[in-house]
Formats: sequence, structure tokens, C-alpha cells
Amino acid sequence: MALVGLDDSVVKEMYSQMLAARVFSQRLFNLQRQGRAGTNAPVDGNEATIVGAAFALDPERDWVLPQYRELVGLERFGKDVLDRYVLFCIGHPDGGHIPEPVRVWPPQISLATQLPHALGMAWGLKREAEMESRPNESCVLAFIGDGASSEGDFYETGNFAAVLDAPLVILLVNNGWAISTPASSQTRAKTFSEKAKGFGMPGVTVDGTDALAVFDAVKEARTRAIAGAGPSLIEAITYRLAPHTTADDPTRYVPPEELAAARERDPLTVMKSEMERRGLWSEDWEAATLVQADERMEQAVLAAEARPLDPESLFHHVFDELTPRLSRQRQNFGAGR
Amino acid sequence: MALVGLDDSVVKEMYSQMLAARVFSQRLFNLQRQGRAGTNAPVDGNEATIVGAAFALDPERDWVLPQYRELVGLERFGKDVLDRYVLFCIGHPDGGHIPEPVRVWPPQISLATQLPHALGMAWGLKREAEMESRPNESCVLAFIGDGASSEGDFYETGNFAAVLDAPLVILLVNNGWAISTPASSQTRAKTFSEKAKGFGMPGVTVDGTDALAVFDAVKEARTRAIAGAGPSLIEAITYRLAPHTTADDPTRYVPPEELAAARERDPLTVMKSEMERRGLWSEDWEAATLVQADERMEQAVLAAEARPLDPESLFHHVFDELTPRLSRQRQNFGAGR
Amino acid sequence: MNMVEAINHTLHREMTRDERVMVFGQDVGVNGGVFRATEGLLNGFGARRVVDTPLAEGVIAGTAVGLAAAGMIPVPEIQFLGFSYQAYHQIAGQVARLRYRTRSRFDAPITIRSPFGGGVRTPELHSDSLEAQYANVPGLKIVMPASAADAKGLLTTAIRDPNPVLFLEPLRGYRMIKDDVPLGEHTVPFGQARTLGDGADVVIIAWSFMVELSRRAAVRLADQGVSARVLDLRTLVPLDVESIVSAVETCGRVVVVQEAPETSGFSSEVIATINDEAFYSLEAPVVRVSGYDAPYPTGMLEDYYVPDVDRIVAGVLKAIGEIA
Amino acid sequence: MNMVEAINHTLHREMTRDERVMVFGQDVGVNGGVFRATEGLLNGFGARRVVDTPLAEGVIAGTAVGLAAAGMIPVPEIQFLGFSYQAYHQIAGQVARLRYRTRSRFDAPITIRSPFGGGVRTPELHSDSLEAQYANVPGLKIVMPASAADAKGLLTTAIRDPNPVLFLEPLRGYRMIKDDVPLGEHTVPFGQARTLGDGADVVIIAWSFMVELSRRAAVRLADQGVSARVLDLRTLVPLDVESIVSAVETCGRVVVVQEAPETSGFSSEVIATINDEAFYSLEAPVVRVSGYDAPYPTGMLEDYYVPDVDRIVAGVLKAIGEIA
Ligand SMILES: Cc1ncc(C[n+]2csc(CCOP(=O)(O)OP(=O)(O)O)c2C)c(N)n1
Ligand SMILES: Cc1ncc(C[n+]2csc(CCOP(=O)(O)OP(=O)(O)O)c2C)c(N)n1
Ligand SMILES: [Mg+2]
Ligand SMILES: [Mg+2]
Repeated sequence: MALVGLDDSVVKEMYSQMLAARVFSQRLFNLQRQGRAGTNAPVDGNEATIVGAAFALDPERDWVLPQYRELVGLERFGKDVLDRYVLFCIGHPDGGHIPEPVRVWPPQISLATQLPHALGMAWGLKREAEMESRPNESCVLAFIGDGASSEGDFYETGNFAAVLDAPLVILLVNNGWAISTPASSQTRAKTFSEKAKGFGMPGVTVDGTDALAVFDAVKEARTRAIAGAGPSLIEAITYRLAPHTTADDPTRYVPPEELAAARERDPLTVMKSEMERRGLWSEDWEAATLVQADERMEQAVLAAEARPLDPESLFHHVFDELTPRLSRQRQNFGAGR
Repeated sequence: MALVGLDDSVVKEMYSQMLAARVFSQRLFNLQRQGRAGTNAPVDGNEATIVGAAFALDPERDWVLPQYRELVGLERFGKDVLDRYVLFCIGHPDGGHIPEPVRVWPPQISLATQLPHALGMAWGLKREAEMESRPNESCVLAFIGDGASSEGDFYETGNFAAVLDAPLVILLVNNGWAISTPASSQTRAKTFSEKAKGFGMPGVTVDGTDALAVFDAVKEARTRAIAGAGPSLIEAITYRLAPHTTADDPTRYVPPEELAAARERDPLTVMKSEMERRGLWSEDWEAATLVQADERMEQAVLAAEARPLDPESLFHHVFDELTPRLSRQRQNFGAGR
Repeated sequence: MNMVEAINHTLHREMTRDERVMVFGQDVGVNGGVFRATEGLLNGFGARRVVDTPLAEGVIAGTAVGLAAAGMIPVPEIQFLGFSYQAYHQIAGQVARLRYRTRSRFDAPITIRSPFGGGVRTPELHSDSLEAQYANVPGLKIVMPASAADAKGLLTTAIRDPNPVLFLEPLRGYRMIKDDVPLGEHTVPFGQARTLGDGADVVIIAWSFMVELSRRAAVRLADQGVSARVLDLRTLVPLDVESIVSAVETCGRVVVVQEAPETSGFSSEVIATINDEAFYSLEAPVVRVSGYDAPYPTGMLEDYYVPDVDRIVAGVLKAIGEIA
Repeated sequence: MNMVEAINHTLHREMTRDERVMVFGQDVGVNGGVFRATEGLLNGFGARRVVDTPLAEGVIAGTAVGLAAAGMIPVPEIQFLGFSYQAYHQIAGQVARLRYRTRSRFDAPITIRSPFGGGVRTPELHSDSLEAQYANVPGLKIVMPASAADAKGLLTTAIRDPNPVLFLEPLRGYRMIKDDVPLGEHTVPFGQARTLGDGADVVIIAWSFMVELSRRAAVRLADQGVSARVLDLRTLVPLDVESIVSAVETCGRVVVVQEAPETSGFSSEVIATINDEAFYSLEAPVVRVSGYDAPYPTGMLEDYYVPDVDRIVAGVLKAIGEIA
């Protein structure tokens, strides 16, 4: 456990958001089982990494580009993140719309494609500051999985980001698996953070089950980014404690001993120890926090399910205005039904 | 200059092929100026790297996948390499066909795409040996430029090659430039060979103006590859002594001092010193070698220019047999002219 | 047998037949593929022929080129067709050209398998029908079976073909499409469409899962007194122009159904081909029933997006002049 | 002014007008672009707005998405359209969908410029006409000017458009196409085709450099007593259906010319559109004049491959029934 001078109140808040993330995620998993949500990817095991990172950022200045597992842990960036993510999971198109001023992008399904976007944003923020003749105070953090790091987009981005000295933090969540492919079959690099050497940027590996360790690493990378000293790569080692998604059956490939061992390092347990060490934890408090999270989620689900759906919205958002062909298609829409 | 126990005869042969490569390349450059050849990319500066590598390989067992600058230096793999390359430069479709049994691929224009191909071949050769229950004795060497190394294909290949323990040697020719982009704008990695760390394979940087240094490095990588110990990345540092291609005007961007300094390390001069040190060099011998190369090229050009062209071959080689649509197109071919 | 079983069965057979056949891609080994299309192959043929690759489509497709040149028969899987975008430079630029650029020094017996298509509430880029984005690429054959038996017959042909084949499998059909699959040797030649029914009022031209919907539409239309036949193209490249022409000559009225967005979809090529070869047999404009010119939508909207039996029936009624 | 000058001039103007406009790509800075399209921009606007990138098309296109989301107006260059293959996952999968997937939270005022097309003896993948490989991708506008004045007018519109535009520049036209370019403010709206001539026997529909060849064919045909008009589509998406319909109504006979391979090229969409909207005005099948279904060939064969004036003339004669 890293020794950082974080206030008790912050640690408590972090833990409660980690607990909440687990609750949200499990609720979504169950919703899928009930046929009320589509395929979704549980967060179990990554809570410390996501929440630790979120707390190291400034939600009013920084941006987060998730892969797809992180939205339940980004409550700190605004209530809309979860509300929209629930919409996303039930297949509502508004799930892609995280409204202003929340600085979080919707989930990205096409792996690693968010990295060039994150770099573009980082570049754009820096450029905006230049245009306004002020120092840049924002960075962009992008999540990426161990599996997704094999995509060209990861490498192309890392390389270009360093060349641009872009205020970018790449947070690579190594949860040991990419569906059924273990990290050991994904690369022979000693660590995933070694890949930073090929970009010419700092790379560190941290214990991703330890929120405070992640907090420290992201804080440092953020400082560097904003100072104009360029991007960083952080590898957070976690373990996927749940199936890849609701559609997956990990008993086909995950060695049970390995999973059992990983459960010992459940990030919630790790953080609970820290809470206890600080004398912050009590059974009642935890129970209340869980109930709160449950209620929060209940509301999000009910709101999502009650949200009206406009089938014609199919045609909107392709362009800012309908082309004549889209107009014609919209006109004929529903003609056959 | 590396101290390797190469026979004088081999060193002499290497030097004469380096001289020849320069001659071939300059002839092609001039042919373009005369309107007898299309855009082509001179070799000047890379001779030591190409010839050094070629001599470290076994032309009857190993394969070479070039980028596009290397064909003039691969005479050791067979006469067809140059003959077909001349066809390639004059735009004859047969330029893409390097016949059996020559183990060299035609130039690749789409940068870095040859690396996955090289990996596939390396994988296939290994698999073939397995199928025949014999040890693998072949490796594949792929050339790639400093610029092309920024493409996703480079990284995806390096990463997968290491995972497969494939008998692959990636020879990255860092000639300082990618058209007008200096290597320093291409990456912030300390060296290009650092990128090997992200793959988990050995990476070395050698003086690419020193044929014997390149020979040593490739020999070692080949031994490793064939022993089943996996791929390697070799960065050879050279300097582009000529324009990028016949279509380029480097005076717009190359600092003249830099070019002048690089000329001091012309690989031909470096090798000539080694020849002299060994007492192998004489003015007559060099003059005769140059004349020979010139004649060799003259023949290649005349043969290429005399080679018949079958316009209908446009339709062949799309598939092994014409589809009905291609048949129809071929039938109508020439109808309008 | 359902379609995914037919595919699995065929892969087993072809790997048994020829030890040069190799299957590789994401999760094809231990996991047997996310849809179990490659189930049992790892056990049956070992980790040297059935390989779980890193997560990088470009190098999956690209190594196929080199493997082919080295004499192997690569059958890579792209987990979802939408992620073939990451390999587009290798598929369209290299796989499709290996033979051409080397003037047949190298054969390219590559079969790229990939599921696609809607109806199963997947996240973005899992459902997109991208056949038209490959159809203009010379050098690729495009195969899109609509029945389990055809999946076997066409996949067998694909793997044995010395040319590159994009073999596209309808996600929705994997378990829903079930029919009799011959257990022994069974090949279906490329470029021969399949006719369902002998209706003569109108021909509905379709491929992949849209054939199933068109068949259902034809049943419903029969109740309404309209006799429709369905022409299942089976392969888009090569295209069975003769069967198209003869169906147009017989019926005079044509509907083309595709899941993909309308503009520049493969339907347009079918219409252009009819224009070229059977223009004077047309009694009315060909009717297109397509997805809309919008990206494939999220789950709650997909039923509004993908053509369904209602829309096909409406298209047919329009083609025969019963509705405007 | 020739076309590349018109483009350069427009980039200067738009960068002056709005400091959010950024130009980046391979060799666009010091070198001014391999065809000098970006000449002088680095000097004029500095290294923060005109950026030589590493050699990686995927991240060039991909950063445009993020720059747009951050409020910039990215105008990336892909050095040759054939290398947009390396960026296809970003262009087709991301650039085209930014607005859709975020439900318009982010505008995508991205203009991707890229030269393409044959006639100048380039090596492989430098000459390929790939517009049809983008036309089925919803969310992209596709702009293909045929004159220098249009290059200016359309590029200005593209840069100011809050939607992604693929702006394709004919290599062969860069210096060969010369016409009067208005020096002041000049925009050309998307979706409005341009008619050349008022011939009424036949309409030749074309885009980009094929317009120039079609114009020459029309001149030659006039000598033979055939009065042809040329319809320059200018933008494929959005498509000017009205102008197509009205030309078909006037002429009754149609030839569509494209450089790309025939199968599933954009011509097919033009024909399908005519089928949809003007079927009864057709007096004969539309004639396609296209490249062949083979990869773009090497230099010595390209004149046999790319449509030329002879082939267009032959196509017209076929359309009007003068040859089989
Ligand atoms: C480009 C692309 N290829 C394949 C997939 C299918 N896919 C979805 S998740 C996944 C594994 C991702 O693993 P990792 O990046 O480690 O993230 P994790 O799921 O472990 O968080 C795969 C292969 C995809 N979504 N995108
Ligand atoms: C995928 C791709 N992008 C862009 C180009 C255009 N191009 C041709 S050569 C070149 C520079 C290559 O530099 P490098 O790899 O260092 O090789 P060098 O020419 O220096 O030998 C570029 C950008 C290309 N051929 N392929
Ligand atoms: Mg993972
Ligand atoms: Mg270079």
C-alpha cells in the first residue's frame, strides 16, 4: 500500500466508489441475465485502478477515454457517466451521449481505437491553450486492456504521443486476460510497461489492486503531462475476477487456482484493509454504502428503462443535417410496418 | 570495423556487390531521367547493410522480404533479383515475378505490410519442418525503414513474432530520413532497436555503413532464429546519400552539412579501407569491377526493354482462373480501341 | 445441424484431410471460438495448427499471406467482421493481391472466416454488413452462405480454392438456421446461385440471412396470392449472372434485399448487372430493400434498422405495382 | 490556376480565416507535400498548425477524431489514397461515426485530403480509385472535384462542414487541370452536380478526372454528330439525384464512367439510383465504362486499364445503339 498523504475523507470516498462500482457492475450482469440488458463487461477486479486514476485527475479539466469496463467507476466525473452507461447497456442509443460538461467518452468497442482519439484530444487541448496564450492545465487519460495493447493503434499512438510531447496518460489495465487469451500469450515483453521504451516515454508497472498506488502513478504522470514533459504509460496489474462479459464462460479456460489466488488480492479487500488501518471502516458504514449504491443503481435502471425511444433518431446524428437520401429514407420509414 | 574471420575472397565479393549495387542504382536513376524507367528509389548509403545481410544468410534456405530499396544489393540470391527489379522499375508487370527458386520477394510499396508476410513465412517454414519431422534450418529476413517502423504492422509483427518464437530477423534500416521526415521526428525512442524491448526480443543497433558489422549481427540473429530461440530486431544506421526517389528534391529539407558529413562514412569508402587493409584493393580491380557491373546492368536493361508485353495479362493472376466477369471483360478488351 | 455446427464439422474435416490447413485468430483455441465454431480443433489438431493469436487483426490477416507463400493453407478467423477494418490494409491491399503482384509465383489459398450481421443485440461494429466494402476489391472471392448445408459445401470449396476467400457467416443464423447437412464429402461450387421456390410473379434476390427472411416473405406473399421465388446468390464474387438473368426473364419483377446500408451496397451491383444483362426483361424498376444510410444502431433500434419480413413483403408489393 | 495550386491557395485561405484549422500528415510541412499541395503553409502558419507526423496513417486519421472533439478543425492528408487502407478502421469505423456514436455531442469537422487515380505511372497502391470502398460507409461525405475552381469551392465547403469529408484529388489532374479560379470567397455546395454542355442524345455521368476525359469524348462525339452532355457529380455523398434524373429524362441514354474496377463500383450506385428514380425515362440500358476487375496494374499496362476517350466514345455509341 503506497504511503500517500491522502485525507481520510478521500480514502473513504474512494472506497465507497469502488464498492459502488462493484454493485453497479453486478447489477448490470444480473440485468442481462433477466433479459433487461445486453451483453456487458463486469468491472470486478479493476475497481482500484479505475477509482484510483479518477481521483488523481481533475474532472473539470481532464478527460477520460475508457475502453469499456470503466464507466461504473467514474462516478467522480459526474452522475451522467453511470446513467448513460446504463442506457448503453440496455441498448438505448442515448447511451452514447454523455452530456456536457462531463469529460468522459462513451465506451469504445473497437479495441484500441480510442487511443488515437485520446492523443488527438490531448494535442487539441494543448493547442487550445496555445491559442489562448495560457499554460495548458489539462491532460487526457485513456484506458486500454492488455489484449488491446497488441493492436497497431496502441503503438502508433504511443510513438506519436511522445513525438508531440502530448499531455496524455495511457493506463494499461493488465487483468491477465483478453477473453480466453492469457497475457503471457499476448506478448513476450517482460512487462507491458516495457513497451514505453519503444516510444521514448516513461513506463511504470503498478499494483492495480491498490488504489493508492494507482493514484500516485497517475498523479505523477498527470503532473508531467501538464508540465509539457510528455506522455506516460502506466501498467496496472489487476486480475479479472468475473467472466469477460455476460456472454463468456471462463470455466473453459481460467485455471481455478489462479482465480482463487487472485481473489485474495481483491481490490475491495485491499482497500478495506487500508480503511481499517485508518480506523475508517465499520460494518454499518459499509452496509449503508452498499444500500446507497444499490439505490443509486435502481434509479439509474428505472430511469433508463423509462426513457423514451425515438425510432426516427436512427437517421439523426449521421450528419448535422439529413442528406436528401436520408430524408427520403426517413420518409419511407415505417411505411412497410 | 568488426573483426570477423571472413575470408579475403568473401570480403572482395561483398565489396564488388556493393559497388555493383551503387552502379545499378545510379543507372536506374538515370533511366528515369531519360524517361525509360518510372519512379525508383536509389540505394546509395545502404549498400553495406544490404550486402552484409545477404552474405550472412543462406540463399538456398533463407528468404528475404525487401522494402523497396534493397533489390540491387541482393545479387547473391540470384541473377533474377536484379533482372526482375529492372522490369519492375520500367513498369513491366513481370517485375513482380521473381521466379523459383530465388527466395526473394518483389519490392513492397505499402510500407511495413511485408512484415506480417515475413512472419507468416517464418511461421510456415517452421511448421513445414515440423510436418516433415526435421529441424528447421531456414529463417526469414525482412527489411524495413526507420519511417515505416511507425506503422502498426511493424509493432504487431514484432509482438506476435516473439510470441511465436518465429525464425524472423527484422532489419531496420535507419537511413535518417523518411522522405522529408528526419528519424528524430519519427520517434523519441533512444534507438530504434529499443523497440525490441516492447516485443520481448533482442534488439541491437549496428553501424550500417560497415558491412562486416551488419554481417555479424545478422549471422547471430540467424543462428538464434534457426535454433528456435526466436526473432531479433537489428537497427542498421546508415545515411541516405541520394534523394528519396527520382521524384524527390532533398535540397528542400536535408541540411547540406549533414549530408556532407555522411558522405565521409560512405559505405563504399568504409569497405574500401577494409579492402586496402587486407591488401585486396587496386585501382584496376575496382575499375574492372565497375565496368562489369555496368555491363551486367546494360544487359538487364536491354533484356527488360525487349521483353514482350501482353496487355491481356491484365486479367491473369487476379485468380488462378478467370471468373466469368473477368472473361467478359477480357473479351470486350480492346473493343473500344 | 445448425450453421455453426456445420462450420465446425467442416473445419474438422478439412483439417483432417490436409495437414497444411491451419486455423488461427482470437480465442479460436482453448475457448473454441466465441461462437464455438472452432470447438474441439485444438484438442484434435494441436497447438501448432490451431493458434490463439495476440489481439491484432492486421497481423492475423497479414501472416496468412506469408503462410500461404510458405505452402500452408491458412484459415484465419476475424472475431467479428467489423474488426476486419483493422486488417483492411492487409486484406484489401495484400491478401487480395498476393497472386497478382507476384504474377502467380505464390498461390493464395486463404480463407478468412468472419461472423457479421444483426438481430442479436450486439455492441457496435459487431453487426455491420460490410460485404460491399470488399466487393470492389479485385482478387477476393466473397462467399455468404444462407443454409447449414451450403455453409459446409461452400466452406469446403473455399478452403480448397487456391484464391483468397472472404467467408462471411451470419451471426443470427449460427443457431437459428438448421437444415440437413450431408455428412460425407460435400462441396458447393462458387458462382452458382440457389433458387428457392418457383414463383413467377417476382424474384427476391438475397444472400446470407436475408435469404431466410425472404423465404418467409415468400410464404406470406403466397397467402396473398403473390408467387415469389427467392434467389440466394451464395457467392457475390464470382456472381452467378446467368441465374440472375434467367430469374429476371421469368419474373420481370425484382426485389433485392440487403442488410447493409443502401448507398453503394452490393444490391446496387445486382441492379447494375440486371441493367447490363436483362434490362429489356424488366417490367418495372427493381426495388431495393436495405438497411438505412446510418451506422448500425444500438440494440433497441436494430429491429427498426435491419430489413424484416414486413419490409420485404412491402418491397415485393411495390415491385408488382400493388403499392406506391 | 491548376488544381494543386487551387488546393494550396484554399488551404492558405482557410487557415487564415480560422486558426482552429490544422494541417498534418506525412511530409506536409518542410517539404510542402509530395505534390506541393501544402507548400508554404509551414512558413505561413507555423509548426504548431502544420505538422509532419510519423509515418502511420491510422493515428493520423485517429487523432483527427480527438482534435475535432477538442474543438479543432483537422485537415489531415493521407499521402496516397491507397494508404488510407492503413487508416480504414479509423476512417470507416471512427471518423465517420464520431457524431453518431456520441449522438452529436461532438461535431466532426474533419476533412481528409488524399490524391488518387492513374495515368502517371506510379507504383502499386498509388493510383487506385477507392471511392466505392468508402461510399457504403455511412457518415462520410465524399467529394471528388474535377476542376480547379471546384477544388477550391468544394474544399472550402468541406473544411467548413461540421461533418467528416473525404476529399479526393485526382493525381493526374493536379497539374493538367487548369481553369479560372475565383480569388475571393468561393464555395460550392455539396450535392449539386455540374452539367457540361447541353447535348441531348446522351448524358455521360462521371466524377473527378473522368469528367475531363468525358468532356473530350463529348467533343469528339460532336464531330460524329452525337450530342452528349457531361454530368460531373462533384460529390458522391451527398448525391445530386435531381440532376441525374433530369439529365436522364432529357437524354434517355446514359453512360457512367469510373476509373475504379467495375464490380460494385460507384457506377453501380448511379445505375441503381436511376433505376429507382428515372427507370421509365431510360431508352436503353445504362452503359458502364470502368476499370477492370483487376488490381491497378503496373505502369506499362495502365493505359490499357484506365478508361480513356476511346472507351468512353465506344460506350456512348453502344448506349445510343450504334454499336453492339
Ligand atoms: C478491434 C477489436 N478486435 C476484437 C474485438 C473483440 N473483443 C472484445 S473484448 C476482447 C478482449 C479484450 O481484452 P483486453 O484488452 O485485455 O481487455 P479486457 O476485456 O481484459 O478488459 C476482444 C478480443 C474487439 N472488440 N475489437
Ligand atoms: C503505408 C504507406 N504510407 C506512405 C507511403 C509513401 N511513402 C513512400 S516511401 C515513404 C518514406 C519511407 O521512409 P523509410 O521507411 O524510412 O524508408 P526509406 O525510404 O528511408 O528507405 C513514404 C512516406 C507508402 N509507400 N506506404
Ligand atoms: Mg485484459
Ligand atoms: Mg528511412
